[in-house]
Amino acid sequence: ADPLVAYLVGLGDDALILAQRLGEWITRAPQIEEDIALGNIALDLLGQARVLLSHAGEVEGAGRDEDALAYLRDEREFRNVCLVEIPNGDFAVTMARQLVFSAYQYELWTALRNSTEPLLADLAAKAVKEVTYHRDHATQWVLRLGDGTDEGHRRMQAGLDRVWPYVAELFAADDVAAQLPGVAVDPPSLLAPWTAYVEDVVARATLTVPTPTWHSRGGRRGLHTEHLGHLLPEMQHLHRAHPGARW
Amino acid sequence: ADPLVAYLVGLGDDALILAQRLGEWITRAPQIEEDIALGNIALDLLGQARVLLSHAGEVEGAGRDEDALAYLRDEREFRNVCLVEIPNGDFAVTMARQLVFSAYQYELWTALRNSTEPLLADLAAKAVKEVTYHRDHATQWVLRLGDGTDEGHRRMQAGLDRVWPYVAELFAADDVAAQLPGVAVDPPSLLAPWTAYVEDVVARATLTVPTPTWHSRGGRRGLHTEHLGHLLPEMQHLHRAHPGARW
Amino acid sequence: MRFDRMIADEVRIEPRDWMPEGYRRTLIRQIAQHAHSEIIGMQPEGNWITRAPSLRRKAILMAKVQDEAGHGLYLYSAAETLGVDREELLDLLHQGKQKYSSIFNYPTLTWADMGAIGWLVDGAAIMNQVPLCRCSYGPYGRAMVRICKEESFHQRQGFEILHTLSHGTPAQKAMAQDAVDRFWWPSLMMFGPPDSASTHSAQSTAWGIKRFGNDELRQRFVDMTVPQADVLGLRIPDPDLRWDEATGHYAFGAIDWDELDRIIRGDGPCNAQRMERRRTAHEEGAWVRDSADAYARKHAAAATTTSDAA
Amino acid sequence: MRFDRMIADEVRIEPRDWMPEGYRRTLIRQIAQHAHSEIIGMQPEGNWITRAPSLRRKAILMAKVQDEAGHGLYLYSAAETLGVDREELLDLLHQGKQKYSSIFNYPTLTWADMGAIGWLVDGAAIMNQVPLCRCSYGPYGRAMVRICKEESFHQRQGFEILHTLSHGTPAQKAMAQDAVDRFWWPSLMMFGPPDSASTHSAQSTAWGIKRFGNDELRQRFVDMTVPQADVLGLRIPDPDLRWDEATGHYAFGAIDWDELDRIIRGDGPCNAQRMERRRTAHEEGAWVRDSADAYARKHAAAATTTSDAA
Repeated sequence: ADPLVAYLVGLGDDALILAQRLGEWITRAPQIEEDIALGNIALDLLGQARVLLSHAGEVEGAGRDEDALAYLRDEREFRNVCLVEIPNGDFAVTMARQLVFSAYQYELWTALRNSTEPLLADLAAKAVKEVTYHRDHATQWVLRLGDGTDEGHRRMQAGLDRVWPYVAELFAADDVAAQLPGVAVDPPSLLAPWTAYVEDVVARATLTVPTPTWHSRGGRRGLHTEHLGHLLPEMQHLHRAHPGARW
Repeated sequence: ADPLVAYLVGLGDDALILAQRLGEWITRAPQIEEDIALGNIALDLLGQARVLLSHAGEVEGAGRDEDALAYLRDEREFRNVCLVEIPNGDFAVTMARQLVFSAYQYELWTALRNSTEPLLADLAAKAVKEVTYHRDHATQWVLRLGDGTDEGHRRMQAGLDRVWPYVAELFAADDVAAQLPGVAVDPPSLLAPWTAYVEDVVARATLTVPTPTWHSRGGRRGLHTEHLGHLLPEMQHLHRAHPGARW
Repeated sequence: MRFDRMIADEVRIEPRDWMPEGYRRTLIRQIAQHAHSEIIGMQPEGNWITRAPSLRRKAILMAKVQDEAGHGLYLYSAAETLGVDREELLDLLHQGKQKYSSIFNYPTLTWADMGAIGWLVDGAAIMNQVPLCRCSYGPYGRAMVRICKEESFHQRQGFEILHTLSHGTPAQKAMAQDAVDRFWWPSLMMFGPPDSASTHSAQSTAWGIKRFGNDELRQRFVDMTVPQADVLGLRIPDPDLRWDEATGHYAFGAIDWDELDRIIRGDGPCNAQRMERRRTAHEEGAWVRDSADAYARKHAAAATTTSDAA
Repeated sequence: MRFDRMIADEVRIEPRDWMPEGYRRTLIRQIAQHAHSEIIGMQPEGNWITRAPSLRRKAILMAKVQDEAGHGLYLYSAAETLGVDREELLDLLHQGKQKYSSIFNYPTLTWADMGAIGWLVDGAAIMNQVPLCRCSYGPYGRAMVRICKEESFHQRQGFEILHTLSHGTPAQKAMAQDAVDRFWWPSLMMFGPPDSASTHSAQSTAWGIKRFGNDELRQRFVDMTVPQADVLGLRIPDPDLRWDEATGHYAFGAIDWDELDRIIRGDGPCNAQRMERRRTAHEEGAWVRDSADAYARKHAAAATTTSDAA
């Protein structure tokens, strides 16, 4: 398989699956402003996913468009990291996941502005702006929840604890990226700046960086949590129920 | 459309969808005995559904078997009453739903033992025994929860309140049944014995029969709650993802 | 009296202007109901975000539901200029003491309902709302200008969804027809009871809040919509519908007002569900809002301390 | 000493018989771990009940998961004959103080995993359990007889699922192969560490609890399973696997014991999830159990009062 296709699909699936999870929040958020904010972030991610998956399909040259890739692959063919597929939990879990992921994407897209692959560089220029907002949004909430009430503090710490086992996978060395020097970013290289940013936020929020006893692994190789297998039927059902239809 | 097919599909869908809901409990029940009991009830209902849908397919004569009917119909083609599709909620909501439905099925199958349609009469003879156990199981739990602790009482009453708006639909006059004298049971005729049984249980459980301000309607005409549209993708996804495959 | 002259001269009333208490109360009730309708109205469409059949449609739908949340916020802000705050209004909604549009108590059973809601429900809403852009109360009128612009965009999107479906596979076309069959009559009910049975209307008209009668707007909606149904190739589910040369309007069948009454009384298919979702979101979010408030207080205090020290 | 003579004579020890404290403790630990494995083992398969691809398979799967719950109950009962109760054992499980089989910390990612679990996991379990039917402790041995009968039924069902898939569409066959690729090595680990590294074994063997070494059982499992893979038309994911004429056994590659250690330490893909589900079910069910207890006490008291009055 073409490593560029695999790389684009991996990044695209991250964005797609997290957009799907954030979409579940709409009409359930703690205040109307957050229905809007989470919707905005979901829309940005969905936009990134569409560019990445469309381009993956073009590079692949097998006639698959963004919808074929999003709707007609099975669980084992998805290449997202496990982080994005875990259930929303309460607002603190979602904000912990947002902090981890948006700070990761911030470093990723910042680095990809220099990608030799023009599409990635172009997308990165736009995505950095989006993700700067996402990261700020998550940061503000982690601060408000961590350094607000006792209950907020307790729940926010529990949120970090819930999400932290999925962090290491984001920065694991990746065969696919290794085959694309200049095009892709080496995930371990993002760890130091990510850690600096996130640890500062966690400290300011009067919270503790968790030290999990286990770590997710394997999302990029199609080895997911059991949660993805419940997310995909909902996402794909209607599309698959009408083979070949246009929408 | 053949009213016998519609009648069989309606009863079959009731059993199928409730079996699906009860299957969601397995590994989540309040004690292991209940994982087993809810599994037993789900298995009985699934067995009824398979007989009813298989026979519906045969009478229809269009080559649809039980799986074609269960997996390849869309939401608007399902003919179950809305009661069976509402989410499980807590154990009290599920037991309230079980009391309502099993007491209804008890009267239904008791009456259908005299159906002039041999398959219905045969199935009824077996199903009455099953549903006698289902009804007893639900009854015991409504008593234990209603007349146990204060929290049990409060939750059991809330369970009844949650479920009661879906009761009237079970006993609404039904065009399809009306076209099948001798074969089908007239739903309103089941109301009096159902009420006598259920009101006695509710009273013994020190609970109050709710008087809901709204009522579900239309399941037999394919007008469902929004919940069914989330249940079906999960149930049907794998089957539909592999068109024509054998399992 | 200055207020009456302003109304007569069609000069807009602004928050600082004196206004009769009845005018204020009527506006609060109407704007709040309108805001609540936007917020509750997010649910029937929100129900399909996770299941939209293409990524493009998913993005459009998500943006639309977000717009509705935004409309809710503009409208709560407009109401706040009349001296109530959003929390108060939300509490009234959650306690069932203020209403929202009954149309949102119908379930969205298929994807085509996204089309029917856009085309018919948003279409009817626009018909009701365009005259409100000239409402005598400034903040409400200005909010409506912005909202109407977005709504007509939504209506086109809904039309386009149905158009694609009705020109798609037979199953898609049947899905589109079914959605129109279910949403047609409820859309006509959105204009409210016949003028003969409508309360409040005369005073609202005198105050420059209401500009047209319910029946007149309903007729305009029918006249606008029927030719669009032809373009879509979909049938309006009314055997009595016909063009009336004499009046220059479409004549249509009798509306089942009992159904509307039943739903207003709370006996609609989704009343309980819609309210439960709203209340649950609000209650489960209480700790989040509380923590944000505590943080703001803490850091405002810290800022004060810092500036005192400086 | 009577106990030692009974063990030597292969006479079963029964609950009323005297037994050394170490024997009792070893049995409690082993039976509890076995019971916990049945209960946690419901989860990976329970995960597919709502998604089974045919109604027949759904019924079979539901019945199987139910059997596992039943096995858990027999085994807790067997443990109770040794003077602990089920609540105590469940508490130890929930606190992470007693273990369950590590195999259940792998996720079930496709339907074919239902086949691989039946064929490989239940197959390995049976290989481990058949000797336990002759265990020196009567209640455990008798529970195992019943369990093994049902397990071999489950194993055949698993084989049949894979057989259907591997003779189905190319996508189904690929799904079956993928499941075998993922479950093969973990199944070999189910026999425990190599005898050279195994603790407890000598004493358990002396006590008539353990009858065969881990390596011997593992070899038997490989020898039994490889020809079945041929019948299935599926490949065992071991490049070193070959028939060894000299030994009359299949030789197989090195097992990644680090992976097993990691999972035992808690760093498996589903350890946290399995424990969370179990704890949540237990905690969320507490009010149900409490209410049932309160009801039972109330009505026992009522019955006593009535019979006193009589």
